[in-house]
Amino acid sequence: MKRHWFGALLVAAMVAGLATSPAAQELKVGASISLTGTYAKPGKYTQEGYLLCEKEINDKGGLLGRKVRFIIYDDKSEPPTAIKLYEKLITEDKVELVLGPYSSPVTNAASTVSEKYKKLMMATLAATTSIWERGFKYLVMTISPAEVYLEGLVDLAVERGLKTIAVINEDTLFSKAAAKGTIELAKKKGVQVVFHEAYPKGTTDFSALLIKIKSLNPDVIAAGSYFDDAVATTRQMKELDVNPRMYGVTVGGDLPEFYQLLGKTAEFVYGSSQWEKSLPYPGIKEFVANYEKMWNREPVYHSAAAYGGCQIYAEAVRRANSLDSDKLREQLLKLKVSTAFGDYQVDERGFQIAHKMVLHQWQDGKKVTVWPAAVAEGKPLYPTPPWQRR
Amino acid sequence: MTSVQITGTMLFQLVVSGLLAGGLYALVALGLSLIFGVMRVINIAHGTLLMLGAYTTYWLFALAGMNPFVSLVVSIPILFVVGAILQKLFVHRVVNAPELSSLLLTFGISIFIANVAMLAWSADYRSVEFLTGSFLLGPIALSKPRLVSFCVALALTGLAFVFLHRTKTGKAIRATSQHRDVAQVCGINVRRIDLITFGLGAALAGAGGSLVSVMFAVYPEMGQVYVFKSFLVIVLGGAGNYPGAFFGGLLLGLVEGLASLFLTAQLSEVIAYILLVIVLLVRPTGLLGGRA
Amino acid sequence: MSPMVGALSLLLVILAGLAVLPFFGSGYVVSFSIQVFMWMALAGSWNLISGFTGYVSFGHVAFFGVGAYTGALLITKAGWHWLLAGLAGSLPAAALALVIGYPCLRLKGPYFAIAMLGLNEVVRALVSYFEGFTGGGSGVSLPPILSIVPVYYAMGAVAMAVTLLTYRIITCQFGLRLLSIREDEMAAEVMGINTARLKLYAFLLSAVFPGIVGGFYAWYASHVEPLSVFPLLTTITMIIMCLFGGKGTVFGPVLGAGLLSVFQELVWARFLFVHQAIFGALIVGVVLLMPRGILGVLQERYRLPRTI
Amino acid sequence: MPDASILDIRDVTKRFGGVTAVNRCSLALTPGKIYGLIGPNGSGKTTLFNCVTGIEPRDEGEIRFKGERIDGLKPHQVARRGIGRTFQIIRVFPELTALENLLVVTREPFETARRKAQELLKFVTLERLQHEYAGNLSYGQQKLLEFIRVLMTDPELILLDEPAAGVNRTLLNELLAAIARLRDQGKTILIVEHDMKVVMGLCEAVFVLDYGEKIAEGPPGVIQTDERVIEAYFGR
Repeated sequence: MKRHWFGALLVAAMVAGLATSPAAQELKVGASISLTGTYAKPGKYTQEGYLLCEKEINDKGGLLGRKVRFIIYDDKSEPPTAIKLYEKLITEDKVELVLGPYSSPVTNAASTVSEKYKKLMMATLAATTSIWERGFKYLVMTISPAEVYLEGLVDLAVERGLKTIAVINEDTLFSKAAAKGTIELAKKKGVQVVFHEAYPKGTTDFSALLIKIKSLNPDVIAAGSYFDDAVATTRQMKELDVNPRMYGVTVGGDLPEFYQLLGKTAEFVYGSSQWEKSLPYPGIKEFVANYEKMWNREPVYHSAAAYGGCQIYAEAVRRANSLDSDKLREQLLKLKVSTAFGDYQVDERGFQIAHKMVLHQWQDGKKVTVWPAAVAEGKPLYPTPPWQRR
Repeated sequence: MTSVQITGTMLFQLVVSGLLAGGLYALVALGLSLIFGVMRVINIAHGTLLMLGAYTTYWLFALAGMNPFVSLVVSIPILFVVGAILQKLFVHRVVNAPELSSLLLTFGISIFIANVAMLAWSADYRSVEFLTGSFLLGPIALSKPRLVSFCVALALTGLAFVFLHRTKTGKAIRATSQHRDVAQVCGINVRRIDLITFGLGAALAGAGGSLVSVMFAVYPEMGQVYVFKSFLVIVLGGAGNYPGAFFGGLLLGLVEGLASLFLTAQLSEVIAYILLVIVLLVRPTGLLGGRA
Repeated sequence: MSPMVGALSLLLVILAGLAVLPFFGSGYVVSFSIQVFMWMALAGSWNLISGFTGYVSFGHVAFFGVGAYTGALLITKAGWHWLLAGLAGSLPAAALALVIGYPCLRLKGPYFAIAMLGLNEVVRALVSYFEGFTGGGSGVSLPPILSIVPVYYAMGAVAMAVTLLTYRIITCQFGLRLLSIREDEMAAEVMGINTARLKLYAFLLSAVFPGIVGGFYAWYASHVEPLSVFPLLTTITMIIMCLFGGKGTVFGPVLGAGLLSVFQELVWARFLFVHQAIFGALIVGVVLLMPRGILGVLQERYRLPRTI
Repeated sequence: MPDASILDIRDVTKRFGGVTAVNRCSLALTPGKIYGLIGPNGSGKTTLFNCVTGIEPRDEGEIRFKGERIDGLKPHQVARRGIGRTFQIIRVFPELTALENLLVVTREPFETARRKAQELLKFVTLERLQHEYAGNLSYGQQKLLEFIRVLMTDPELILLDEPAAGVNRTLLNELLAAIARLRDQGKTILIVEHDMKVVMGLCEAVFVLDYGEKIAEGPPGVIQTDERVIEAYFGR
């Protein structure tokens, strides 16, 4: 029994050794992504965006005359695992560039490793401002910060003269920041925040929370959510007959699965998004077409952000004509471009300041962009009718 | 953080939804209580069995359009068989071992099944959109899926009691849980009773899963929260006291509802725990009495 | 005497190798070793209460988490050196052990296990709730760590301390008495052994080291949050490591943590999606096939002393 | 003469739910004698032992050891005052060695304890097996081990719960001789035993329990002819 054990270990070790032996010419790019665990779904979209980017770079002859090869590991949605993986990517696999993982908590952990080894990390899917308040030098942001996710919801509410808002959020890094940002925006624009409560990750029963909200009868309900909780709150609002005039969620409301799961219940719900395929961004049509060809499904914003961030990184490498982190950083800080994912520009912290969010609403089974006015596909259906009359 | 004025309506609404949740806890906990009572095994995999029941209902609904409440006639026997197999293959070996063995063994089984489920069906959240919405009684909203689930849970719990009290096998199960050695001496085939009990416990968990699926999302790790809750119910009701499990379930639902009303959802867990420790220390036989 | 000398020199060679490892190993190897040391210390600590007295602590990660938060807060809010902050992690862990151990160690068998399981959930909920102090669900971010080599030595020292302490305990009457509690608590009590007090001592000792490990971990990971420092799986992992190596032995936790870490690393690198299922199967296998663990089996078969 | 008693049990009652296991039971033991405690199954003998040793706190009544109240004390506190006991079902520590089983219970310095333990092992001819796990010993050997484990702490009062059950003839004679020698050393011994020959041969006085009540006490010869005792054993 014991001998088998060691034999197995030995063989496994050899296989591992072979698999990671260096191929001289390739330019290795590393990332860990949540392929299993809580963030598996958006994580998968992120991976697909990266792999499309890899393919396109290679189709165009690679970077600095070298083929690129992406090494992507699964961090199981666990920050400590991501730490170990980036350590492995940088010191064992000797990757020359690093791309960020999915989600704020994981990026928060992983970026400490890239910072330590002075590897510039292009963080494609971290939206929490506090990550850029740690004073890291080698961390660049791709997407809009969490705080402005629901700016559109607040804006539209103000336009319609709504007075009160209730805010709930999952008690995790991103959702908290999103809720906090929403509350600040609301206050600034004169909407009264009548309720705010956080719920732990993994909550499935929102009855108590919703009953409290119901008694306050707010005009707007804003949820700093991920996918699963967004679905559950929406369902349970219907069950408890909670009828705000507007109701919006941060993450989740934009995924096609949201409507697939909820059907008609999802109607009138607002969702925020970093990106929509209908937006007038340069190269967006080609991106969507190529993505659909490669993966047989529509891209969502996670795919687009991963793809866009990766393209921006590649552009910086071309302009710097080097893989040196300091030179890359210099280029990325002064770069001002628009990709299929939208506008890109960062401040001296590496913090995104150009990219814009959109707000959409589910109307007749379609996601219709309703804010900002400049890119809106349609008008919001307002007010949301009470559940009993739908 | 909250500045909510607690009104009579809210209180009533929460009491109602607490009791509705409690009925389900009672059903699930009864399964755990049977297994614990007869074998002194805390089945950590109980939640995973619940998950399997939920998926059974989900797939029957998604692929064949079967009414989720009708699908109980499938999920209950399937889970009975799954439970019996687990008992036959693994659990019977740890029945008399120290509790560490049974805790770890069932935990191992639980992560194994949950991860195989994840491989087979992915980690996606799924839901059975069957009954949605609510009946409105003035300001009180009675969630349709929860109300129907509650009634079905109640009926199943009742059936289980009838089984335990009226049938020969049921009586043998109760005898074994009261005095294993004596039962053996009296000619009860304890191994067979173990097998039936585990199957029955799993079937109750599976039924609970079927009912949960119409209320909440279905995903491989959905059952985790129910293990601790069920154990809490057993402690409240008294170990080996099966009617106690029923009242314990309702009580837990109520306490959780009220705690999340007066405090926050996060703290309701803390309150439930404090309740557990106090009951264990002050009345180890449970609030309703039972075997120590 | 000769096998003793052999074993001792082997031990010295291993220690010397580990001492110079950071000078040769890549960052990844050092990082991996830190985590192995961490597991050794955790599994060893669990062994002190559960391996010796038989009281199954199913929520041991609570002490780790409390230590991690203490370390993180002392570093960020009070500006302490990480080494001191890490060591200070032991104090609240011990305090928690005292508060919870005093009542709960009176509970028998499964009731104690479940009470401990709940404890972990509760501590996590409380940490999330007291947001102003702990940062709630978003946790606490620490300054980035520039070199992990000092953490390597610190974590190694804790692993060694736990092992030495276990050796010391097992060779004195205190250790025998703890074992007697595991074997038959009532008989021990009737023979004049103050089991309540001994259990509490063992529980305190077993909580102190996870507290320190947690403190160091906070510095190593640069970020703590409720979900990452209070997972049930961490408790299960330390239990299974201890069990696999041999509970109630000195080197069982060390061996178990080492082998399983390597195993997990390889499996997880090769079989991405099935590794958790494999871990589940492994637990079942260990419980059913070798509940005494590797050293336990060797001990019994070759009549080795308990001090291996 | 309550002052002269080493153990004085007065009106002790113990209930379990609705069942009264021991009912207003009183008995007094004089130092240096061997007493028997007999009665049909379920008459409360073991429960009485448990009350004395603090395992199951008595509900009513007083228990005094050498004049001091010991009811309400924890088992280990009772033990440390000088009361040792064995159990009806063997309770050695199976995964400790025979030697460790003895060493674990003393409070003496290690070397003294070790010497004493080895003497005791020799006393019951177990010295060969001192490094064997107790769980691997035969039933009789475990019984002997449990018996000498009591002696490790030098108790003044020893409660033995069915020492003869399951022990073969040769071993039994050795055991009885050992018990008699302990008495000669000045110890007081209270034995629960079903084997009447043992009780009659060894005990100077016998207490009889039935349904938790003491129904008779006196020298073995007298007890044997007591009508109530016969009735208790053979039905009424």
